[in-house]
Amino acid sequence: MSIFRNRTTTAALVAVAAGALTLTACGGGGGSSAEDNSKSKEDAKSQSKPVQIGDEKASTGPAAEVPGAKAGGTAIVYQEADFSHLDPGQIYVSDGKLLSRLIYRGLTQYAEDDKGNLTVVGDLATDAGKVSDGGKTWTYTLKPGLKDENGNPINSADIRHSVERLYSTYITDGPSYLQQWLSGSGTTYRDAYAGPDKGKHLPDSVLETPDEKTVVFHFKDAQPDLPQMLTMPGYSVVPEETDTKEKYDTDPVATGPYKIADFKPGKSMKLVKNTQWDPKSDSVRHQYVDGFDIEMNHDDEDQTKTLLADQGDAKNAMMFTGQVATTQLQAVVGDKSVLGKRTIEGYAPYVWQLNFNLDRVKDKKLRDAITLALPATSVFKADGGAYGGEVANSLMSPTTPGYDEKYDPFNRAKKPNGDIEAAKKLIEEGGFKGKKLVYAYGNTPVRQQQAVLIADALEKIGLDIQKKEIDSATWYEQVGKVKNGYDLYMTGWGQDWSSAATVFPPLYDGTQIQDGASNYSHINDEHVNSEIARIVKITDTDQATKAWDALNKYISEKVNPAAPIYYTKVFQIFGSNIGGIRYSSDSSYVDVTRVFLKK
Amino acid sequence: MTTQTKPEEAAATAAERAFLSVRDLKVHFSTEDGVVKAVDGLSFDLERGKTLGIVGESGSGKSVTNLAVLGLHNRKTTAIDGSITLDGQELTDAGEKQLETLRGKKMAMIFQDALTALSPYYTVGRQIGEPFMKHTGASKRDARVRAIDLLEKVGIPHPQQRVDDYPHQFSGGMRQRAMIAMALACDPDLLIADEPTTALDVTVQAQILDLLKDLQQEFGSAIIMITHDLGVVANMADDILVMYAGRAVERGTVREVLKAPQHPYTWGLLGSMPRLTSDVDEPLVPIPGSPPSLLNPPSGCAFHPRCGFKEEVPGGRCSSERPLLAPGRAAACHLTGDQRQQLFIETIQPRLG
Amino acid sequence: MTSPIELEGAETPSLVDKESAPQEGAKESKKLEGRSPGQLMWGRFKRDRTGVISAVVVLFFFVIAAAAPLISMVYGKDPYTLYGQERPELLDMFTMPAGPAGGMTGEFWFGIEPVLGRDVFTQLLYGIRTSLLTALAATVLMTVVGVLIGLAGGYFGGKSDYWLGRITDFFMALPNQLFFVAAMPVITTVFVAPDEETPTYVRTCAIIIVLSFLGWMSMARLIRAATLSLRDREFIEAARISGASPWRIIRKELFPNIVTPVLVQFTLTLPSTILSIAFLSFVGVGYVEPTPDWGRMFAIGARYIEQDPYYMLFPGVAMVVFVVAFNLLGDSVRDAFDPKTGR
Amino acid sequence: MLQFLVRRTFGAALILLLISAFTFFMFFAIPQDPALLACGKNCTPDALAIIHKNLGLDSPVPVQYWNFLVGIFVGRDFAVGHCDAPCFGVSFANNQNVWDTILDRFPLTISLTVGSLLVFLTLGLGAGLLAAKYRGTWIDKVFSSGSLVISSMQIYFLGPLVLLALVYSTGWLDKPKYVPISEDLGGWFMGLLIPWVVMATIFTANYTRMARSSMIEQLQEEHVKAARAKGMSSNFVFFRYAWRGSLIPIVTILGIDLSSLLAGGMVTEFTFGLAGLGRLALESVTNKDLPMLMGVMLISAALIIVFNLIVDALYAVIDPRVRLS
Repeated sequence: MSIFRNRTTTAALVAVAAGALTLTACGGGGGSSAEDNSKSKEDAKSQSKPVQIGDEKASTGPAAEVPGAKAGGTAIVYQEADFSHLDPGQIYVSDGKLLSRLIYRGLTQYAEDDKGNLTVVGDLATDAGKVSDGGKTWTYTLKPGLKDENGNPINSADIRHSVERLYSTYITDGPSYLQQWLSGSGTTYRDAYAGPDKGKHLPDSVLETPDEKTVVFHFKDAQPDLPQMLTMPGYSVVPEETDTKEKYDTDPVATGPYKIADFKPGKSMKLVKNTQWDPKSDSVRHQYVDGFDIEMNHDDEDQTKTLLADQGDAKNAMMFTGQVATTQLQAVVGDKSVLGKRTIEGYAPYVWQLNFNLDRVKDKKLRDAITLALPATSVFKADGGAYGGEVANSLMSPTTPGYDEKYDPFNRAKKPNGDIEAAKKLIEEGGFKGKKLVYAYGNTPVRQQQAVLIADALEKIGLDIQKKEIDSATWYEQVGKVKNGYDLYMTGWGQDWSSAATVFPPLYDGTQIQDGASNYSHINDEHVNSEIARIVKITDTDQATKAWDALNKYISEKVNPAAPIYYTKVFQIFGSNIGGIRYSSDSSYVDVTRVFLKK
Repeated sequence: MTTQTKPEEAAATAAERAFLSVRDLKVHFSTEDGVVKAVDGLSFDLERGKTLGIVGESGSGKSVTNLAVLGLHNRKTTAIDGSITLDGQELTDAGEKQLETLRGKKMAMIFQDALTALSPYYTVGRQIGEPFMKHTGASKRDARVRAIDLLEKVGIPHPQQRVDDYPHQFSGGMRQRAMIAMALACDPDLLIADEPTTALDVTVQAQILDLLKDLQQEFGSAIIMITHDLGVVANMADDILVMYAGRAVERGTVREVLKAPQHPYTWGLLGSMPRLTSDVDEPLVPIPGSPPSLLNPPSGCAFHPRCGFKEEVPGGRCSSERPLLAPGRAAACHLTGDQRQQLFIETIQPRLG
Repeated sequence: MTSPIELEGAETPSLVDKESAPQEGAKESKKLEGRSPGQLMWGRFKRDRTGVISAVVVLFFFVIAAAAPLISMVYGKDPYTLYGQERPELLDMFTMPAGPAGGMTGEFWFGIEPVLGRDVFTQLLYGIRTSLLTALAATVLMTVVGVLIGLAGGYFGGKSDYWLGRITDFFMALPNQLFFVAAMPVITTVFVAPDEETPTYVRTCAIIIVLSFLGWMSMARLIRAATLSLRDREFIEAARISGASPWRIIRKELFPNIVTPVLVQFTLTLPSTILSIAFLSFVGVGYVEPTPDWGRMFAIGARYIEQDPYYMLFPGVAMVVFVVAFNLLGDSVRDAFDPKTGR
Repeated sequence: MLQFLVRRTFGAALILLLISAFTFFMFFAIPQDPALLACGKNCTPDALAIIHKNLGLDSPVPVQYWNFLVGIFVGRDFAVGHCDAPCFGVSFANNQNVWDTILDRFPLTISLTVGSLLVFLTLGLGAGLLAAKYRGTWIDKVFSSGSLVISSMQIYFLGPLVLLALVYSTGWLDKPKYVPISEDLGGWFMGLLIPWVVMATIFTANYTRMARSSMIEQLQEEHVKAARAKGMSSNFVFFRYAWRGSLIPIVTILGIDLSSLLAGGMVTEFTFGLAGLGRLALESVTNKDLPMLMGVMLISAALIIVFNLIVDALYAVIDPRVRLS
């Protein structure tokens, strides 16, 4: 479940490139080099195959050396805004994810090869998990000698505590998959258990710690995706004895290769080596640089310019979730000494779609007409130019297993910038000429331009479009209301891990319509609902993938609750002295665990 | 007193030659509307220890003359012609530096409104002491002593305390006295008083004039008294110069001009002045019309548009030919001496009472 | 002392400072013969070449603002059509104008806008129109409010002055620009139905209200100070003694004497109001897409300044020319009213 | 004097109270739930209710305002922990203590504002004095028109241009950044040099004009003439008599400009990526983060009040009539 949001950015004031801050955990991705734009869909296809499960050997450290890597030096990181959260339980967005890769550890993590293929391996656990009881019971064994930054050993009680604290009222922002799978869907899990603060634990029938090293999860249903789900930073360990609850969000305890030495909220953060981290216990992470100096308040444009200029300290500088600013694309792409050598490029898992509020836009013909008329090319180009994205042919992302590149229900291949004629015909057939529709958009420069483009196209087919601007900081909260009062609104969604199971249920399950739910189009179709309920229980990945593909086609053709517009891409630049840069399919940004300084 | 010798000196030279001599002075301003001939061919002399009263309406050029003497006119927009000699030194072509050493020391000015002429930002004592320091190189402390001295001399009570007051803490009369003290700081030989009493009420006026007289006796300075108040002139001056439209129209001793004025303009001035002796019911007779434009002065005699006697002069000479002012006791008018005497006795004097 | 006071001289009994300013005195004497103060001012202004040129420039801006629809009709383009979208050859793959110099051609005189591909020339015309009219209305409103409050405080003095002064202080203490930004959404959301596009006129009104609500204080202070200094002057006293009503005194005696500071302040305020509107649009709460607005053009231009500096060129040059001309005009107006303080 | 101080303090407190009330109630006039900001992606009614309670949004608005006021003096307890007095609450966006955040951002803003103030006063008044001194000559024209043209460019236009010219293309200067003055004086100076100058440009011309015209006006004053009549040199008269009088209108304009100064700081901080109060203010406004907005609003207002006090004190220093009456 992921959406584009970043509430600490003054989005209204910045030219928000590509997707501003994007969210965590996504499978698939593009290559590490900047290929010709047109080819990347092919690459994504080869990478959208299901994730492999690694064995105990793959989970044993130390990690294989990065070729040419050297130890020492401090890398500088430019970030636009402060991390929205430091408490692992609250981390859902990408900035926190990248940081958590450096300072936190969970039960599992992804190992990644040079092609972007992902393998789930054990992180704190010896392997990706042992399944039994038809997928309902998962058992994890902790590696020996694990310690947090204070030198306290990490044992099964800490894992239990990390899970239990997710039920506390102060945990509001993190993912809730685990809680829901263990104790009930929606927010009902909160009724089942109120958190560890009153001394109560989850019953052993749910979460069991038979000894210091063993953790057993008991689910109501089969949960084949658990190892992938546990890689999310939201499920990183919080050592029980040093948990400060609410205050943990500003002063957390590190378990990964680095720890926070100094943190000035909104300004800077200094990471130094965590000497308690044992490289032999970690099969993925490295500890090449001595530390990271994270400087905030550098917007994308600023980051790009500084990194492109490559002067002084900037040689040692890198991006985290920053992207090459739209305005700098030309300069970056035009510089042969930079493109591909100091840049990485790849797919972000996000699909931008124009949701129809089905409570208000009830006629499918109207929806089809609008879908056909959308100027997809222009819209994505407004959001980052040629490198910002690609026309979307389907509601599924090229990074999601099951994506069918040839599927093209709305003639995007031939008319990528809208088929006005075909749309007009539908409008005339349905007699929708002059119909008033409210198009809501987040009030940022990019969304404003897209609104102009979309309104222009829809007015050409005879609709009366009322553009309504909304604070970008609370955009999703506002369109997430069931009675939001708008007809059309664009949202972006990306998988949390490489499975359509993190896309279709949250977006199209009619049983989940409520304020704050992400079924933005309010689709409530019997067939869709039942199919979703059926497919999530399929344990065979290939079979499930096929079923999702079929459901995708049904949704678009029979209901059309949302028009696909574009897929987003990530394009980053680094200082010339930064080594080991590689696009990570896991984070959809640079892989921060293998960064080193060349000199 | 540091310059005790001065009065004797002045007394010795005054008889021999004029201390200030102005010859054919022309002061022309160039403005956006054209050239303003504020002073156009003015000549007069002044001896040490004597007082010259310059009388005229607003805009007649009397103040401009004195600014020109001090060299305080705007040099960029003003053209000066003729000669001004002070104690034998030519001032019209003197440099700014040279003038600076003369101003305050040899010639000083008493301004009309002490409220605006004293800077509100500095103490009275400091403003009095400044020129003293500048011209004599005295120390700050000496300057202060000097300021207290002068304040006492001009009749400020408790000068020890008042010396550190700011001008706004003084009453109007006291400010004017302070102003005079400032002008006297270096015992100037020439004192130009520009309507020194206009802004004051009558009793204070008299005190200030008495003060000036006393001081003149003590220092032997020459004084130019600019005023439009003939009463003040009668009280103070030895000689009178009546100005109209940038020119002198009548010149003479106080007695001559006030008792037997010869120019119709002077008659007008006298007629518009209230007298204690006149009948309460008798109206004042103002001069008809308003002062002429100096941009484009009337042809001939500048006063002719307002003159009630121009018919007495044959051939319309008043509007075509400019009357000249002869040296010594004289008036610039086309009327003959007899006509003037007759007209004055028959028509003017009865009105003056 | 300003010359309007001296102009009053003919009908007021006390004119104490004539002699101290002989040049003036000399000139007054001519003025008093015939021409009215207004004519004199006009005469003086006409001779000021800088002033005349600036006036022509400023007037030119107002004329093209007023005639924008006409010009765009003759020119054959409008500021709303997305030419770059209809004709893809106009924009390159980075959505920047494909042609050299920002896509300037005989057809698109000032080039085309990046990304959306609108015509820059008409956009600038209409943008100037929007900004100028909004700024003009806001400045007039804040001038009126400021003058009224300043006059009231300065003339009546005492309690009313005290309280007006406190109110002025209060508004002065507000972090203005912050309040603009904070107040704009309130006004627009309160007055517009949630499912309707905020009409441009509502935005315009909101901007005018917000700006003038928070922009009258300098004027009020200035006028209060001027009124205070005038209030105790003899001619006012004379008018008061002769039984003139306060309103008459304000209108006939005070007002002519504060025209200079009002006009000068007005000419200072108008450009800064334009800049404030630009600021609002810049942070996204002023005008929004697709309303053409001068300030918004800066925001767009600043975003693409490196890739397409030409987009910023014309609005930028126009703005500098306009602000400079307006400031020079302000100087000239002041000089014409009051030659003493001029150049 | 004591009475004066008491009255000023009381007035300042009243102004701050009014501003806080104004902001608070204006904020709640927006038909949008402020809790949405703290709500997060899964903004269910349950989650919203919890946040309402956590942030104290469940009581009526006047009560909330009262709690806010009380909190400033005695501190408050939030679900995320205790907030010591002076407590301006915690941010809706990220639970940060507002007061700590403000204290953290404050030094930058003060450095920026005061530094830029010094720059534009020096440049503006210097140019104005020169222009007045050499009135009508080419010096006058160059300074008067030069400052006019430069100040017609805006921070967000000039800023990027300067960065391009001095940082990106040539590398002559480093990108502006804030180094605390206590850590490294040189770094502090070099880091803020560009922002100071760029921010100063928009103010400079105003002061050039003002200095020039009021000097010219002062030079025609009687007391200036009188000073020259007593033989003081023209430089002495210029710098002592005329200058002193010109300061009054300049200080007046300065008092009026104070809030623009904060606004200028806001744009400058944004243009150069500096994290000061201005940026914090913009963020809180666009995010509708009430506690942060209130905090910034009040601190800005307090700043303006303090600056105004300084300006009033300056009046008294300059003009004895003010001092002694």
